Amino acid sequence: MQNADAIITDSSGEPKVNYLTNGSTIKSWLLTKDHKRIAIMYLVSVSAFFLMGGLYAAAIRLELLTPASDLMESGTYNKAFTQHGVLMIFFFLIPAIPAILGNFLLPIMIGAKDLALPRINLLSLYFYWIGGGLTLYALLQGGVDTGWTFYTPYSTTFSNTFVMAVGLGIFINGFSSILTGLNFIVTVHTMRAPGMTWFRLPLFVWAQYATSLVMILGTPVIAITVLMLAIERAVHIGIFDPAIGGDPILFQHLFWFYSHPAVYIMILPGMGVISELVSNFSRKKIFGYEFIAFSSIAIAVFGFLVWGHHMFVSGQSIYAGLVFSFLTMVVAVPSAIKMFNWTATLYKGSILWNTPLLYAVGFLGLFLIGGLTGLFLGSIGLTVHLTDTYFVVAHFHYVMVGGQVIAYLGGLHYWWPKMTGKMYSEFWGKISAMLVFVGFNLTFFPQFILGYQGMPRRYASYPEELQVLNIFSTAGASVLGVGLMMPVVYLVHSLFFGKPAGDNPWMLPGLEWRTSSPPPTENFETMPVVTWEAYEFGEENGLDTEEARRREAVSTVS
Amino acid sequence: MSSHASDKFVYHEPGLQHQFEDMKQQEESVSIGMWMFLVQEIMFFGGLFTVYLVFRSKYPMAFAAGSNHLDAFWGGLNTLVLIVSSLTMALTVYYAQKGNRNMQVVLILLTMFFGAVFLGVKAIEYTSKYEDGLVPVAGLNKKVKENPNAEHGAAQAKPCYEMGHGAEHTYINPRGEFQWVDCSLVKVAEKGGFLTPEEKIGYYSNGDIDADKFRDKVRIFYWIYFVMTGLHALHMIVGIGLMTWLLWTAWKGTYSHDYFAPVEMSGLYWHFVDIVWIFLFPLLYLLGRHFLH
Amino acid sequence: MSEKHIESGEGHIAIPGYLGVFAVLVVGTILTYWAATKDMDWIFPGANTLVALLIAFTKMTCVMLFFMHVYWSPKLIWLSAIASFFWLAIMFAYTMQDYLTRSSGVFST
Amino acid sequence: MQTNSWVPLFPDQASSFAWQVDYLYFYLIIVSVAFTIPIVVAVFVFGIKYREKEKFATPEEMHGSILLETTWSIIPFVISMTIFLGGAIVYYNQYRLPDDGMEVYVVGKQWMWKLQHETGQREINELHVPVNRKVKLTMTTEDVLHDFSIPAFRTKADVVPGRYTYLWFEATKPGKYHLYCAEYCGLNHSGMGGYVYVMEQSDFDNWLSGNVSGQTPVEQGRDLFENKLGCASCHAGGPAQRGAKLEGIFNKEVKLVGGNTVIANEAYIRESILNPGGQIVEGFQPIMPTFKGQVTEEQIVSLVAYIKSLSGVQTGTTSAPPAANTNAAQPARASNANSAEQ
Repeated sequence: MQNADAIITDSSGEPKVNYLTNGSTIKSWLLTKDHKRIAIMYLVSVSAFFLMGGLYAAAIRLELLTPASDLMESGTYNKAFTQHGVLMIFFFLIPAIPAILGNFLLPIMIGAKDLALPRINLLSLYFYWIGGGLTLYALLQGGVDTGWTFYTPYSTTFSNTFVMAVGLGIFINGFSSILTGLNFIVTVHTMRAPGMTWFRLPLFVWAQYATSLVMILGTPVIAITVLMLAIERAVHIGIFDPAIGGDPILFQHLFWFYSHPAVYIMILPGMGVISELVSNFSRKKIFGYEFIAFSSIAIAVFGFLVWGHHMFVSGQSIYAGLVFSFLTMVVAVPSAIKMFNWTATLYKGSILWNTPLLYAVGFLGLFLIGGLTGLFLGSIGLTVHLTDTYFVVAHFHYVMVGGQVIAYLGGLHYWWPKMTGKMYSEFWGKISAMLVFVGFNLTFFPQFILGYQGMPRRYASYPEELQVLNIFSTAGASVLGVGLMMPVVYLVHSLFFGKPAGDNPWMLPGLEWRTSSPPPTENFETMPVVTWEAYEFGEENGLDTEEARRREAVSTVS
Repeated sequence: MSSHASDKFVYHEPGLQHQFEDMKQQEESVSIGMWMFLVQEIMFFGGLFTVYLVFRSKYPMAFAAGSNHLDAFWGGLNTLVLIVSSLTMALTVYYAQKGNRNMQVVLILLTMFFGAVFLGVKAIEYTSKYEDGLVPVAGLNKKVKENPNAEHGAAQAKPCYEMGHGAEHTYINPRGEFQWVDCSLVKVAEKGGFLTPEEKIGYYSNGDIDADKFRDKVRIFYWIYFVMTGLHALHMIVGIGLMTWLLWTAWKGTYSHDYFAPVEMSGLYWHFVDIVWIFLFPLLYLLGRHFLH
Repeated sequence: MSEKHIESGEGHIAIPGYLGVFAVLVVGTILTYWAATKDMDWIFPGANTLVALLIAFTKMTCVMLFFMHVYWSPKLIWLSAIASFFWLAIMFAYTMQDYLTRSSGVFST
Repeated sequence: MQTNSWVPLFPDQASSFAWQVDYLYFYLIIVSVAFTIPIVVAVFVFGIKYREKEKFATPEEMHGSILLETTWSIIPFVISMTIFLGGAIVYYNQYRLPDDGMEVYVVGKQWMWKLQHETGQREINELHVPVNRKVKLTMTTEDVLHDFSIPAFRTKADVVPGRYTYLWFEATKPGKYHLYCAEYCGLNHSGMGGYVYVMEQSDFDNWLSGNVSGQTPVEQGRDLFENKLGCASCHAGGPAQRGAKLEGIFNKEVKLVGGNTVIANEAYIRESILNPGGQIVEGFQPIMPTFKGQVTEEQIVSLVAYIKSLSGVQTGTTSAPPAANTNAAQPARASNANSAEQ
């Protein structure tokens, strides 16, 4: 039974067998059922896709430095932004936090030995690889130019690019996402350690649970939709082609039925990470635990009711437009609650300004702007003007990059010591966090103004009078690029040269900090019994802060 | 889960996987996992049902015409076959709980048999669609090069609303294209005054029924028919695969009162496939039947 | 766990119960076919479809409750069964509300 | 006219409901600032005031406050409802089509806008409208989705194949405004656009009656080729070229698909404009749309003259430089070479 004195484990003993050292053959990785190894394999593959998507982003920004389409001709540009979107959304944003951090931490956080269905978990990784491989194959063959939305009838009839291969890649990758969601739901229901009640779950777990609901209920619809798209492209029956009786609007409905909730797949896990960071680095219980937990579920449910706001200008009736606009406004409320609660959590805390918290504070600022500009786009009178302009581009980058990517980076730094047993460089971490924040704002804030000017998105060339803002944007993108590359360097560096992190470097109460770093294959040596609420600090909950302070003093002196 | 005494030595029960503490937890996990999978399946088919809904509301007459040509006898028979197989499946679970090996084996064999009958009937239906030129993909229909019954140019001679659909193969179809000449239902609907404006746009050109335009809409119905029943048949095939595995394990006497989760889970899957068909049958086979009277 | 555990075997209906459900399903199938051949459009357009769907829903409920043992299952299973249909309903309803209002309203004048 | 400030912040306000959209925008900016500043200030004040003073301290616990949290659930809800209402009102004004509008028909195709006035006047990638008059657009497309967007009028609408969509505006300020295609439509999406010319009524009448511009045929032809008909988007050379190269072909032999050759004389050029599918040059796809009914015979004459000039053949007295790549924006003119069809 886990108890207080087991928390600070003896660091002088010889290295214990952990999940990384438990078998080193290729087979022991490829056929592993260990959620932590699967998470590490996800980490490597997802990072590779992120890098590729980032290169496309760099190409896009360079092209937009000048009004004419001179760096790339428009066909190449169209492929660049499409592939940027496809890679980033389906192969980075959706799996990033759930499949890497969630996979690694969710079982540990609830005190389980593994996910409930480890073989399904491995299967989902293979689906991800197959789907990703198929997409990469299409990209190498010549790419795809439909935009990540695959709007018909352009994608079914008019495009001469590899729509089918990419569509099938997304179809298969969809099952990766579904199986991960399924696994998380089952795990949260059945695998909680004794004493780990629903309202003792870390908020990260709540967020993952809400995300999983969306994955289960939404992803199958996109799967069948891209399957129909592929069939339509192969044999051309005409379900999406109006020339022979089909309906392009139908595709948009099916597509957005998934893809709007998918936006919440891309932000809810980030919110979960931020809840962890804000609470843990203020060393204080989060303000209004229940409100935050339920607002995650509320966002997941309401997220399914608002997809029509992507189709405001598609000839929708005023009735449908107003209904969707109204519901969109309602979704804003749970996000606002989270925002206020995070801020209130900082009040009277003991705030440790380290890299993860810098990212978390960056998230608060960027997500605030991203969320508020969502109101601009939900307000139907205004959005007629803003639809399909750079305002939209800026808005969703503020949410996706400013939200999910920053939260992901914050989470990665936060749990890096746990995952690898090594401490990253705090100095370089802070520098990169600040570079990302500054570079990001410089990149995307000008795009709000560009959008209100009316600059349409997906344009390879644009009117000359808009160049100044685009130059700002490209300049910012290069800063952002540097900021995002730095963690790759110093995190990898820390693997070999970083100092050992210890089991609980920050003296935090979560279950993941009560096992060794890196954790053993079955996560805990004995089954933990939870007797404390989430985010409860203090010695009565097994945090021997006196001892930790003594150690800290010794290590700083020596 | 709070009931587990974690410091107790856990003996290894048969079929217990390493991540679980006991069988109860494992069964619970597997059961919830299966249900989540079914939820996922429902949404997966749901996308197709949405397509069905939208097009049926746009082109009800084309759907009715296409549906009337499906063979409701075979469809109905298949419904009954699936219901019987559902019963045998339910009984399999019942006897697995009782640990009765022989009854399990017999009932699984029966379930597989009825599943196979279902697929056989499906094959008969698909073949007749192939021969009638109703596969919505050009080139995948029977190529009718010469037809003794065909009056050459018959399709041009009579307006389409006086034709019955080519039961006597009164057409020549050398490239195996989708064939549809009968639009009599549109005439009926026109006379009855319940043709929607959208349908009129869909079926008419120059103020009169256009056989080609109508054919495109019927083809959409047949697309939906083939994709939905095809996906359903695919699920049946997977189900029969599951049954084969189940048969093998049941033969070995794996299942007892304490451990029957695999039987129960396969049963859930089988019943789900049955439920999909319960909806497909009226929606595809029967939707226009009442116009015939 | 807060949910009650799935009962193993004993709580379920016995063979006569299964046969009873089976009988309902067979009758339902025949009824569907019979109802489809009767023109009910005089009640209101689409009455046939409504009747067919009502019968199908009844059959589905029987299969789910008894063959799939939902009746004896924990609340979570009930919830997931209901939720999936609720989500389907969302998809149908919101798609159709767009389609049904699209061509009418202010624009049709 | 576009504002000429160094960093343009707002597009021109040139339609009757542009100010409503702008006011809504300002309102939302105020709301955003009102939310952002307190939160940012709070985060920084808390961050500095309560920064870690003692390692691993355990601050006093705080569980949350139902009253506070309910308050900050209700306030955003109320504010979001005001935003919704504001948006609804603005949208309602935009959405209701006028009964007395001047009708213009719009057909989108890859990658040009074809417009036709009630009077029969046709235009490509340009729209001339009178000031202070309601204009109602009835739109559809021949191929994929497009979106007819005029930022200065704060309005746009998708153009959906197989359906008609509608748009209306009332321009309030004479000038020349950008017209974009805002829904991604393939290769030359960013080239699919042009200008809306808002003119005084008298100028508009003048334009409608089709004043001759006084240009030479080659100049007219180049104008048509580069701007009005959008030929240059496919035929202007460069790596993006999808249509046959036209420089230097005049009176030369051209190899056609199928192996035949033909002399590229006037008749062939005319035939290729009106019936492009008939004689396709080897190595190209039959993607060129027909211009039958969209160009008048006069315009064809001008086009042929221009294409001849690309091969150095002089027509008449003009000497047009064969500069196919000059993309100088057209000066705003109240009249052009587009003669009225009678």
